[in-house]
Amino acid sequence: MIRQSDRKRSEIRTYVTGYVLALLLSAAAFAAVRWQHATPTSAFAVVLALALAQMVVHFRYFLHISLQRSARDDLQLVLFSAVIAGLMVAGTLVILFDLKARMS
Amino acid sequence: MTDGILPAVLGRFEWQSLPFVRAWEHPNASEIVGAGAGAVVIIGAILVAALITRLGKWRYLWSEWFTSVDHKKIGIMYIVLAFVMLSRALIEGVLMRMQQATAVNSPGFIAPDHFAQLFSTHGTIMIFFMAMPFLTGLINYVMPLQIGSRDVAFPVLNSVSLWLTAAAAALVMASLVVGRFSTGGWSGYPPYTELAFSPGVGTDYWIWAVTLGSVGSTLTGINFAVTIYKMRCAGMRLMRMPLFVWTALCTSILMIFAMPPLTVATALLALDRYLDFHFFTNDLGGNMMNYANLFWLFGHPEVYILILPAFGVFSEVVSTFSSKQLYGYTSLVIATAVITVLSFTVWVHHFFTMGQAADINAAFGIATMAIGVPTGVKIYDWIWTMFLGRVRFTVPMLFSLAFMMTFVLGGFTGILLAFPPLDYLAHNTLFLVAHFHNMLIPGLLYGMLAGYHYWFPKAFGFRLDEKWGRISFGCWVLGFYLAFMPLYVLGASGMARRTQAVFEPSFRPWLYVAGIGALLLAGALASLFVQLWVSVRDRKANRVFAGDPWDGRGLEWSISAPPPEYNFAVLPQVNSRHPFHDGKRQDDPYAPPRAYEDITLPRNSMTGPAIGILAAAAAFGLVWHMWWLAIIGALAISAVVIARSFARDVEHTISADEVQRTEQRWLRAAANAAPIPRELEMTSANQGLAEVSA
Amino acid sequence: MMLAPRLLRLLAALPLLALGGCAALEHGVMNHAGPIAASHWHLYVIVGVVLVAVAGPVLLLTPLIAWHYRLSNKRHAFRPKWDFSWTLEGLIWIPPIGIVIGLSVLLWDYTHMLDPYRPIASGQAPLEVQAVGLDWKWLFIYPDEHIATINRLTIPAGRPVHLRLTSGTVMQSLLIPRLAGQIYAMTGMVSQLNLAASHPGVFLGENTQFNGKGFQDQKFNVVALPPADYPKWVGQARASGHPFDADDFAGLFHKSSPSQPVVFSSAPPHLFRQIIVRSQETGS
Amino acid sequence: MSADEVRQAGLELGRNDLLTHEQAGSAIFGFWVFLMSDAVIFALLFATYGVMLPATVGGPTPADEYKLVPTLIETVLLLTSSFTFGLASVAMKHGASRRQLLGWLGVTLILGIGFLGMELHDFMIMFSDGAVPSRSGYLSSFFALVPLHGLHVFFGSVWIVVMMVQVLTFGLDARVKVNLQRLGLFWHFLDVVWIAIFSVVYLQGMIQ
Ligand code: HEA
Ligand code: HEA
Ligand code: CUA
Ligand SMILES: [Cu+2]
Repeated sequence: MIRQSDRKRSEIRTYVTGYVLALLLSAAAFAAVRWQHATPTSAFAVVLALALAQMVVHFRYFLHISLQRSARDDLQLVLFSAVIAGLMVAGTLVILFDLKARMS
Repeated sequence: MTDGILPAVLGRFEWQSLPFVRAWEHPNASEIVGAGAGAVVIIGAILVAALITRLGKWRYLWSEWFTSVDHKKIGIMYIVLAFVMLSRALIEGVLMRMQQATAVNSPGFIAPDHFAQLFSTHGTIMIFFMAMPFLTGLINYVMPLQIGSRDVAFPVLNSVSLWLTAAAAALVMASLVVGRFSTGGWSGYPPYTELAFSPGVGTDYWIWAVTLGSVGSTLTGINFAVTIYKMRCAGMRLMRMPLFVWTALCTSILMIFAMPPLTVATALLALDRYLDFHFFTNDLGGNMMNYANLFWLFGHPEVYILILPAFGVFSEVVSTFSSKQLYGYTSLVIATAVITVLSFTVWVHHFFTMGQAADINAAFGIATMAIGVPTGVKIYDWIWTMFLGRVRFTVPMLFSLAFMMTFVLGGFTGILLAFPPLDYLAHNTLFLVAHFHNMLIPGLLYGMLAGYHYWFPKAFGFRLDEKWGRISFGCWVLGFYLAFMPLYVLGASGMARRTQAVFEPSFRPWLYVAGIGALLLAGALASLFVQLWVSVRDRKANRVFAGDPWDGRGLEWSISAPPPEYNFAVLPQVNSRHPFHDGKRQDDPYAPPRAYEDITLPRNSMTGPAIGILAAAAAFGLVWHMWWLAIIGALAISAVVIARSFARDVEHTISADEVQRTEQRWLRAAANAAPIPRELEMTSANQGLAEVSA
Repeated sequence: MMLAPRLLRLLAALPLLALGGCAALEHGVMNHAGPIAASHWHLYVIVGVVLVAVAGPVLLLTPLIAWHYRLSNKRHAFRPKWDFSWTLEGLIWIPPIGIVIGLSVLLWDYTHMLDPYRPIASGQAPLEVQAVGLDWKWLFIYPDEHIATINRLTIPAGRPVHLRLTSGTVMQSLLIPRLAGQIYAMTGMVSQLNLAASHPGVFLGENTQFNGKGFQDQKFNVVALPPADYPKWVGQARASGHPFDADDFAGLFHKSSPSQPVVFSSAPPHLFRQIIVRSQETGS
Repeated sequence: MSADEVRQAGLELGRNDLLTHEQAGSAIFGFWVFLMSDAVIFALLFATYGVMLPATVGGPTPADEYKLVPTLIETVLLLTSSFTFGLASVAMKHGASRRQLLGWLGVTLILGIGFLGMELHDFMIMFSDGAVPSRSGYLSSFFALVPLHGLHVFFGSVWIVVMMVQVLTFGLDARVKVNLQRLGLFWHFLDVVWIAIFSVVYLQGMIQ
């Protein structure tokens, strides 16, 4: 049995890790734009990738979604929601940009 | 002096907002019909209120019903709401058919503006305030019983959802008495519904009614999904859930994810109208295509929200009345899940004609057709369920059979519409109207009616009259075919939907037939009312207190009819898909348990009705630009929510003694009832105890 | 059942009605009058035949099985626990999947073939027409002929027509059932539709997207003239109509339907653009 | 780990509390589902923003209006508030003193209000530039998306106040604990939405 105070410390460590990672990732994204070298498209791709990574960090360290069995329900829920939302967003963008292209 | 105050208080209300004043000033048929409808609403409300006062039932209604958080009572209230709203929408449907039948090369008796309000209210009510409450009510009543639970996961939230829906429905009713309703159809396409083209209150009524309703449905979806996920009784694994529960789960998932697009669409439209945003306006970069896209992101899953619970009902009914296990349980579950997921991938088929590339149209057309496969699987599974069974032609079973044969036709016209080129021709014509009534009436409505006949004895303790049920069934089927088959022909001849007058004499015979059909459908509804009346009158003879009138299979039949407040004295434990059916054959399901325990249930709460009333007031304020009312309403709602979070004494306990008394009364009745064979289930010999055969 | 005799009598009356009413279908795609509508109709027939074949089993099996296995027929076998068979599973999943795959191929081909933007293959260059949906009428501009009409689309039979559509008001949808499918027309945007009439005639055109009080009146005739008569008509229009002026422009945006079609003997060169810009600026 | 521990956000409920573990589990799971439904709303507003982005019709453009530094500061405020909320959760879970719990909640609240203040300030500057929602489709979509997140933060702040009052009146009874847990999910979730906002709205707008 793990002692209460150890658990507490490890939990605090989780939050600290999350916080530091989040700060680093945000800083990287802002830096990529502030000192932009790449083309706009690839700069935006970098920003999006960093955002995705940071979201994962949040889910993992702050929202406690993990691959452990006990959190499986929540994980499945989040993944399913992501699929549906992704479908809706991607569909919307594809359709509306196509329409726009065909109508000017 | 009144100059400043009155407008601030009354917003944009003026005398001409009252249909009576309008009818007085312009006494033509159309305005008089409008005033008449308004009068019916007012007089009806006054009569009901007077009757309740006379009987001294206000306190009873308030404390036993309105503030109740019991899922069974909430379910019944939902269905009563559906019934009230349906009566109005049905009359509107019949009026539209009469108008079109009389308006061939003549103006008919309903002015264009009024006709537009008719199809808009009819569609809005039928979808949001008839179909949704009906299926929500049915799930509310039945699902917790089927999974062996004492209530849903969030009983108070359940009551809030009910009252939000009721508030939204009240708003639609209010539009009959003050102001007008939208003329933009149930889909409310801008820019027509923007301020530039629809400046009046109508669109605002529509926006807020639909928004409140969709918030209510989202909350309901969350509630049901969590209930099914977390509150199943011991041993009820997912693959042991009755099919109705499966469909309820999938419908809830659809509600959770498909209602938000609607909320976004109506909210953005409201921003355009109230705060001069430019999402869907013609000018300043607005883009109405985004509205169509958002609306149908909701709209298509919505039609499966409507149909899935009906599929669940048919699964239960066909199995029970064939005295047989459901054929292909697993494939039915898979089919349901596939339909759920696919329904998020086809929304573009509602605007194939907007001009996108052939690749996109074709991809979405193919996805649409794919839904035909799991749907067909379901139909065949029901056919094979009857195969090698003993089919009893009770009213719910008749509805199921009529459904299977008629729904297929609607499904086929759906496949036709899924071909973009064919849709270019049929879109916006009566062909489409025929398609969706062909899905909604034989699918959704027959399903709900089958469920109503099937579970009514469970909810009220007596069976519905069989003879009037059959009469009504006959009218439903014949009426449907007469009313809607002609519309396929008219649509294929190019007659546009939503037309108030017709200029083609050769359409006349078809319009007549459709009119006759609509009258028959009105007759069908009337016979349902007669049936209810006759059944209540003869209820003594048709008692089924023992609780199992149809030789049922699921847990809901294992308790008394009507069930006690706490549903199950002892939470059940199951080890098969048909626990009660097997239980009856293994040992005595009417043996008392070893011991009774105290049961804790949530206490009644005013939260739901309070939020409903405040939401209705706030929405009304928004519609009429009475800002004070809107602000007070919104603040008061927050206050109620916060106050509720401070409530602590939220449960009450039923003592073991009381449970025991209630249960023993039932067990004694079951012991005294005669077990009856299936041949006699429609006679008054049926007291709710089934003769157990092999 | 008590309803039966009356039901039968009614049913007997139906075919009669249908005969009388079949005239209705002549206004639809069944009576197609151009290559596009003809392809639509062929597709209709193919899909219809396939679907009838698929509907058959359900329509037959449902009543047959229900009746044969009725409770009172005690002679048949009764196996309440029978609930699965791999053969049947295969039968209810695989053939429908096959049919849907087959139909998908058909769908893909026809959707591309009948893409409304796709020019019609023909030896002649298409006639260019710009169509503007208005409250409650249609304006047709002939940019090459420099004329315009309201509520009448005159075209030469046999020659493809290329429509560019926009709206001067809310969204509308243009449908000419006997010639082609419909396409939306929206403010600030331009959509396209290709069609052709294969023989002279008069065909109904309409807006099918509800747009207010006068919606039901927003119909017009498409007049397909013999190829030789078309230039004559253009000449006549130039000679007899009156030129499109500022008043006419303002009149386009009045909410009304003219009782008679109108012909303008000349139309400003950028009228179409002008309308697009105007609606984006004024919002209505 | 004891079996009867409620798993989400690492919270433990005492044995004699009002709610059973099953109820608490449903309460938290239900809130998750609600958040996902809310996430769909945000997703669609992002899609709308993407669609409307080119619709500046001659008015202010993203490059005109967005500023890197204020956005970065707002980001840091919000991230820090998530961290301090995490510390509040730990305090609650491990039975730290009520003062400590209230203290962390208070810090979170202040950070939240700081964020709101900065955001409002940004909006005021935009307004004074003539970048108002009625100017163009692009600005409409900006002002539907970003302030909606702000509104969520506002509700979260009110909720924090309510929970602080509840901690003072009821102590840490089961319902307070469950509600704090839900508030935590809500607060962290708003961070996730903010990540999307600063990436898709602000940073994208400032890329040259
Ligand atoms: C569930 C949905 C539903 C249902 C049941 C119906 C039922 C009917 N509908 Fe309608 N209809 C719509 C949904 C529905 N409709 C929609 C969405 C539109 C489009 C609106 C738009 O254009 O925007 C529309 C449009 C529409 C039109 C306009 C067509 C046009 O555009 O030109 C017409 C015209 O006649 C019509 C007719 C009818 C008739 C005669 C009935 C009925 O007479 C048929 C009989 C139905 C009933 C009698 C209801 C019965 C319910 C019960 C009996 C429950 C009983 C309850 C208990 C027992 C507890 N409908
Ligand atoms: C309960 C409601 C319901 C249901 C279940 C459906 C089911 C289907 N619908 Fe329908 N639909 C509506 C309600 C419904 N619809 C409404 C309300 C509208 C219009 C809204 C408005 O504009 O106002 C609409 C509009 C609509 C359109 C848009 C038309 C347009 O606006 O131009 C399309 C186009 O694809 C379509 C297609 C389909 C298809 C393919 C199915 C399929 O799910 C059908 C599947 C069933 C079968 C195919 C039959 C059984 C199957 C077999 C026996 C197996 C064998 C089959 C094959 C191998 C194919 N529907
Ligand atoms: Cu609408 Cu382009
Ligand atoms: Cu659909």
